[in-house]
Amino acid sequence: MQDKAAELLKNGTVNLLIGFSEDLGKRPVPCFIETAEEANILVFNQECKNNLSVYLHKKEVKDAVKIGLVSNIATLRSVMQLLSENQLWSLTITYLTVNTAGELVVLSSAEELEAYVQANFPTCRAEDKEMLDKLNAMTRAERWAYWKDQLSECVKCYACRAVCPMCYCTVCTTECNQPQWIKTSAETSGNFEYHTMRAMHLGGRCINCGECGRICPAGIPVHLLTAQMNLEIEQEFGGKTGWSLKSEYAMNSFKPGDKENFIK
Amino acid sequence: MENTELHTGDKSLKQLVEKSVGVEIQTCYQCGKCTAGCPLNEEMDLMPNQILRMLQAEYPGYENEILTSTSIWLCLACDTCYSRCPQEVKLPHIMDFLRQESVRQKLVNPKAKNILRFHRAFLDEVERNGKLNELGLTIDYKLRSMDLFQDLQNAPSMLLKGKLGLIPHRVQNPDEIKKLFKKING
Amino acid sequence: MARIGVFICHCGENISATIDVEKVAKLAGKLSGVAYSVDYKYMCSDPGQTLIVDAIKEHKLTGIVVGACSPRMHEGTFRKAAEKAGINPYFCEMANIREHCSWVHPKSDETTRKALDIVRTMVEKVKNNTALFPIKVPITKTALVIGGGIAGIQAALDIANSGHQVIMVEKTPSIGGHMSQLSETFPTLDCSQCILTPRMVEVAQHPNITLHTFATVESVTGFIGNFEVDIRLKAKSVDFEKCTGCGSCWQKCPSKKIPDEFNAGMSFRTAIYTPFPQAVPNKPVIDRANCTWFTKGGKCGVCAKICPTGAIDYNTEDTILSVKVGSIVTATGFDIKHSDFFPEYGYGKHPDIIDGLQFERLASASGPTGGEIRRPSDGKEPETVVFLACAGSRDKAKGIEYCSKICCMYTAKHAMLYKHKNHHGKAHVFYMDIRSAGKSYDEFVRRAIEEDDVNYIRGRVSKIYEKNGKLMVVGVDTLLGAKPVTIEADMVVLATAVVANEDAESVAQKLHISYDKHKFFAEAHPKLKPVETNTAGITLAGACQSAKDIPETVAQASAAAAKTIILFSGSELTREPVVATVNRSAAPVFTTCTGCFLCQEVCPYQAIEREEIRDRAGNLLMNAAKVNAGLCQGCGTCVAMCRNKSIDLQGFSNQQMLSEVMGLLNEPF
Amino acid sequence: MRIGYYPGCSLQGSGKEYSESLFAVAEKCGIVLEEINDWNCCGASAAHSLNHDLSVALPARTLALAEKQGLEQILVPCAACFGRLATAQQELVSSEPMRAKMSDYLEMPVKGTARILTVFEFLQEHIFPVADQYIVNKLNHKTACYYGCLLSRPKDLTRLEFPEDPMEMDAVMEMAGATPIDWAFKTECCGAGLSVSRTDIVAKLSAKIVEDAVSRGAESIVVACPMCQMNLDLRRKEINKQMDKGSDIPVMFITQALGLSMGLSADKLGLNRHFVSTGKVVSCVGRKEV
Amino acid sequence: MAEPFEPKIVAFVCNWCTYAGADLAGTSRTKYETNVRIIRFPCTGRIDFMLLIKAFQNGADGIIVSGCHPNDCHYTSGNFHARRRWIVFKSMLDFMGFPTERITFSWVSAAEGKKWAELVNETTDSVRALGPFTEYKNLDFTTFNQMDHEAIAR
Repeated sequence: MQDKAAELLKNGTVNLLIGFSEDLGKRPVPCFIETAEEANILVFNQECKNNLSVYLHKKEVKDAVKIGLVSNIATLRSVMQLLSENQLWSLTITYLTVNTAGELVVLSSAEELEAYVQANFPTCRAEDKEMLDKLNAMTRAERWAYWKDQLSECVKCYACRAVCPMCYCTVCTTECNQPQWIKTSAETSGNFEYHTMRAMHLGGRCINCGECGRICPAGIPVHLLTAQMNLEIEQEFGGKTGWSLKSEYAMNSFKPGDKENFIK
Repeated sequence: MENTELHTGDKSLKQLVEKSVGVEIQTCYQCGKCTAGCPLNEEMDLMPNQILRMLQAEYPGYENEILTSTSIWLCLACDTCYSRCPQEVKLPHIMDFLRQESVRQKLVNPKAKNILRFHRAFLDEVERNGKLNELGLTIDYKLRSMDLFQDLQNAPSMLLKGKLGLIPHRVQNPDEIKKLFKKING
Repeated sequence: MARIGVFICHCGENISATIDVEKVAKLAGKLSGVAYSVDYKYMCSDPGQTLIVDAIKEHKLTGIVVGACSPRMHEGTFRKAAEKAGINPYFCEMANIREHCSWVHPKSDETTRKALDIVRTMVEKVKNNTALFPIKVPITKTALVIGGGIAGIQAALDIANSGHQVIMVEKTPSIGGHMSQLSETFPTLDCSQCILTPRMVEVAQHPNITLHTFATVESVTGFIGNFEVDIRLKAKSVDFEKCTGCGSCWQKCPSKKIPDEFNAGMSFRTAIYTPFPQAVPNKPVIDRANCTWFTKGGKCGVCAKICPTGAIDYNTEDTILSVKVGSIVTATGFDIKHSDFFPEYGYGKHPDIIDGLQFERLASASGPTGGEIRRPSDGKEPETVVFLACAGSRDKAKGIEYCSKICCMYTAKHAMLYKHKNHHGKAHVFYMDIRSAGKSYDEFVRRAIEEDDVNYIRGRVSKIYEKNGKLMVVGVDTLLGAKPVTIEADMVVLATAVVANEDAESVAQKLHISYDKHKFFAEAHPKLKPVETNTAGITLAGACQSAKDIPETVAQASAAAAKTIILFSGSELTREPVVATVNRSAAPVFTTCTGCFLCQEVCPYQAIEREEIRDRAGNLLMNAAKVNAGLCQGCGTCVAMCRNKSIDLQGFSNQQMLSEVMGLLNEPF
Repeated sequence: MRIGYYPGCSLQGSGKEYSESLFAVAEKCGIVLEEINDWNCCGASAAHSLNHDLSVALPARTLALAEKQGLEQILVPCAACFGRLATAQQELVSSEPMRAKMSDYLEMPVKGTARILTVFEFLQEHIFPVADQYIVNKLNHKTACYYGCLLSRPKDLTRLEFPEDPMEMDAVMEMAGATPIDWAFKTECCGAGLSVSRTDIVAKLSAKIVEDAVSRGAESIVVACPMCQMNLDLRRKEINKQMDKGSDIPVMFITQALGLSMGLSADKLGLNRHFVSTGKVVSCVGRKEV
Repeated sequence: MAEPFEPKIVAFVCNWCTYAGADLAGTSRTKYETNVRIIRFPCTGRIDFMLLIKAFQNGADGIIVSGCHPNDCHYTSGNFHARRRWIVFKSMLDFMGFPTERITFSWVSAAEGKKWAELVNETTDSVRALGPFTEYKNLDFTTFNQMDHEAIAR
């Protein structure tokens, strides 16, 4: 991968390469490389969990225009979703990833990307599934208590938002103050509305990379909310997030036959 | 028989048909095309579309009339009605069910007894050998229907032309078939 | 600082009987931002309105809440009053304390409290109202009529006679449509062409109508009042300026064996042709697919040689004509499902099994037999004719599931016409139901049965086959206990189904109008907007929407014309300013819209467009949604869709709605 | 590709000449047919009239055996058998519970995925490509191709393009040099199901068919169903009673006709087994154009 | 001397069907419970789920959301989009353990004044039975323990 990265940087296919580098024994950390010489610090292994696509929204990255993106499958999938939402139009991205066979794969067009993602489409992460089943098995009151307990820990640091590639809004609803939709202070009720809002906005768009849950300083499994939403939406209306280049967003479409057994 | 457990008494014949054959009786709008095209319409006592109409009505009295009719036995399952039905009502399947129902309720029309006898003879022959032997069948049937001479005059010439084998064909292990019949007939 | 005025109406006893209006007015006066509050017997009366106007002026009110009846009742009245007093009418809100309170609850404190809540809610809303101004859209006062059948003709004439310009586009070489092919029309049996051809001529000669025959619509862009349409003028190969329509060309044209569409394929025409003698315009075009010059590369050329005015030009090409129109009447008509899809009727193999349209031609004086009913195979007069209703209609297996509506009537007419022309003949009709709901329609059918002795048989036909020169029609009479009947006929007429044109789908897509699963165009509302489509400015006329007979078609065409004329009646199109807007701000932000365009999908009116924001150098900085106020109808679905509230709905803004909720639930006292 | 073969009972009895001629033709064209080991009766109309499960189980057994034998396509010349096998197959394929039930009855797995060929499909796919090199005679005469019900309907089973006016047999006969007539009773039912129990009715139905064929100048009737053949041939006495004037028009199997045109001998094709003499047709071999 | 609990019910309705239906209930003088307060929207498609949360947060005990029957939408498809939004929103709340029975979704046409009255009565009864929506109000006290509660009480 290091050689390929160096080559891309040298021949100018890529001005800026976003990848992972070793962090003395700890999990690899994101790094930004602009010259072929630096390429040797690159690493890529099972521990490279970060969804680097989130950086694609950063101004500095946008300015570089020609980007190389070291990606795990989740990253690729989120790029797919972003493309379907008419984002990243100003960038030309080259994707470097490693397939299940352990070989380096370089994808240089959206079509190649789509083909690769669809061929290697990930299933809902086992640990999430387990947790969801556990929660769904609870009584409603138990779930209420569970989330009440969890969300009371939220300090509204918005790390979950910052790390999410789908949260690319220049101004988030949380920042709308005319009217003020979301309480700025961190009471549980405000946290509740923030996370409901977040889940509603990400349901059907989230690609289940789990970054939000991983990053949360309070250790709140916020990613479960969107994961659950995705399951529901997929069952109810079909369509997979980050699967296709054209938008298949369940929330802006409908079928006359959608269920309405809950409507009086 | 699969149909028997459906008979929880209160169900109407229409409901039974719909459940076991999986057709919507109500889709018939009585255009009569089935009857018009039926090769046997001249022989039938109840016309195909009438049978459907009577099922739609769900009057208990009609149900008897249907199950005692000869029509259900005359139907040859030639599929002419179904292939032309604008509403795609699977009449032949319905007829199958009605026949079985009529046997189950012991309502078979006397005029149709011979047809039933023939079918029975046929199945017994199959149950015996796993294959059908026309000679065996004809003789068996003749004995049941007690009209010994119709057709038998054909037998010798058929034999001559090698169309009737005297030695019956069998599957390797006839008991296997017998067992199958037993299982299905419960 | 807002200065709101509250005006509580007694509505005689209607409100004051159950609500303590004085108390409501008194407490409302204490609400923050309320500068004046009063109750009065009849707010909607002149003195009532004067009271409001004066109060606004005297107390320098910035907005008013009228606690009275439903806004659906008097909103307009009080907004006018507000305007009269010099404030923007959209600073007036109604608090519905009658329909939603006094009328549905008993006299009680609870009811009074509710009334106050309602008033307070609206006070909170009006505090957040903004000045709105009716949207003005300029209108190009020219109408485009697509289709030159009776629907198009009627609509065009009505619009043109109101003094507006009309452009008519017809894909065939002549206007007239299916109606020109009909013999007589039910229920009056007057000759179709006699009543139609004068209208056709009128269209051709009308100073306000520009007629383009042999032309199709290529593309449509823009919106109500401002459509831009490209029209493809197909190459006629004949210069209409020079052509006099003398006819010598088609008399001499050597390729004479082309099935004649006008006679439903029962006669032949030439390669250079006019569809029929009374064609408008009565000038020929060359059917290049069948002309030797084009098929055999420059051979023949007889017409060019013969033409006295040298009007023939083999080198003409299709041209695109761009026009601007304000409204579009879609009158593209219908087609019939031909009989060859019916297996049990011989896949249309037998020449004497014909469809309804062919019978019309047989019965028509201008038809291949000069109006005598003779069967196609040998030209003999049929002694027995069997008519089959529902031949393809109401047949979801092989045909179409819906009822074609006109067949019952034209079948009765056919049987009648046949009897009138062949007195000794016998006419049988196989039918399932007789659907003759229409002015003197059922009487017509009865006449066929009673006076003309047509034999109606209730049942369907299963098979038709030929036996020693006779057509054996195998059917059933369900009124005789399902008795099978076989009729030996000399000719069989199938009342084949009415279906949408094969190009209906592509037309709909060009016009951005929706269509049903049978490809018929969809009206905006099944009951209240039967003429409009859900694209503002585009209306429907005739059978392109669903099977229709002539009276219905003409009525709808006039309705479509009326809609157009209403639109053209003002110099500008004025619309309620309740429309969505995407926020815009100064550089470098420009807008909070992220350009995900997920809102585009939800808009039922294609009102959301893509705006490209560029810097001075013209570099694309960002894409953002933009609402076309001309198309937006103000449903606000996009607003609820937008994740970061970049779209808002004027009159029902986020600020307003949230303030209502807050105001409603937070009781100060 | 291996072609499985399911004769069915009547091809071993009343319809013997059908299998004889079929094999003769196949052999001539160098095609091997693999009979399904230990196949059993399809149950015919008796089974589906009296017991639905049985009507699926009997064909299911044969299908299961075919699968065991590794046959991916099975030729079922008999129209009745084809109808039953195809119907059963449809039920098996479309319903998992039914598959389970049947596997349980039969005590062996059954998928019902093998492709079941009608005799038409067999001729089109395997004989047509090679036929002309073997066709030596022209059967110059007018013939009525009679399809009957079970080979034409229902469309989704028989896969005919024009179920009301099929042309598959007509094509074969044209190839054999005969002139197929256009007639009205191609797909009418002859009533074979009631052949024994209600001979009276069957005679009436068959009479209509023979009458129409003869009245349109047909010199032979060609069939692909042993029931039809037996009816129109064996029952001719009764049939003639139903017509104003009787007819001795021979009723041949399509394979017999094809065999004749390939110059195969009359008794190899079982032409001597008929009740109504087929001499006429045999004699018109190589006759001048009609 | 506590008076019986009277729930606060907020109704989010569309202008063309349910609002008009409520008007009809009025003109035909159909009596119903006083607990409901109507907020008028152009279309159910306009109703932002955030508004429902805000309503609960500000003390609503129950909510009615109602608009045109399918295919009757004044804007042809607003209610279809709304329906989808509600399906997801409801299951979302459900997953968070939110008592969704406090929200009643309904179609009430402009002709169904009677249905409107019944809807209001039924909803009022059921919410009255559920009691005040304290779960939500209590959310913000989770950080205190029971003793603090008493402390505050004193």
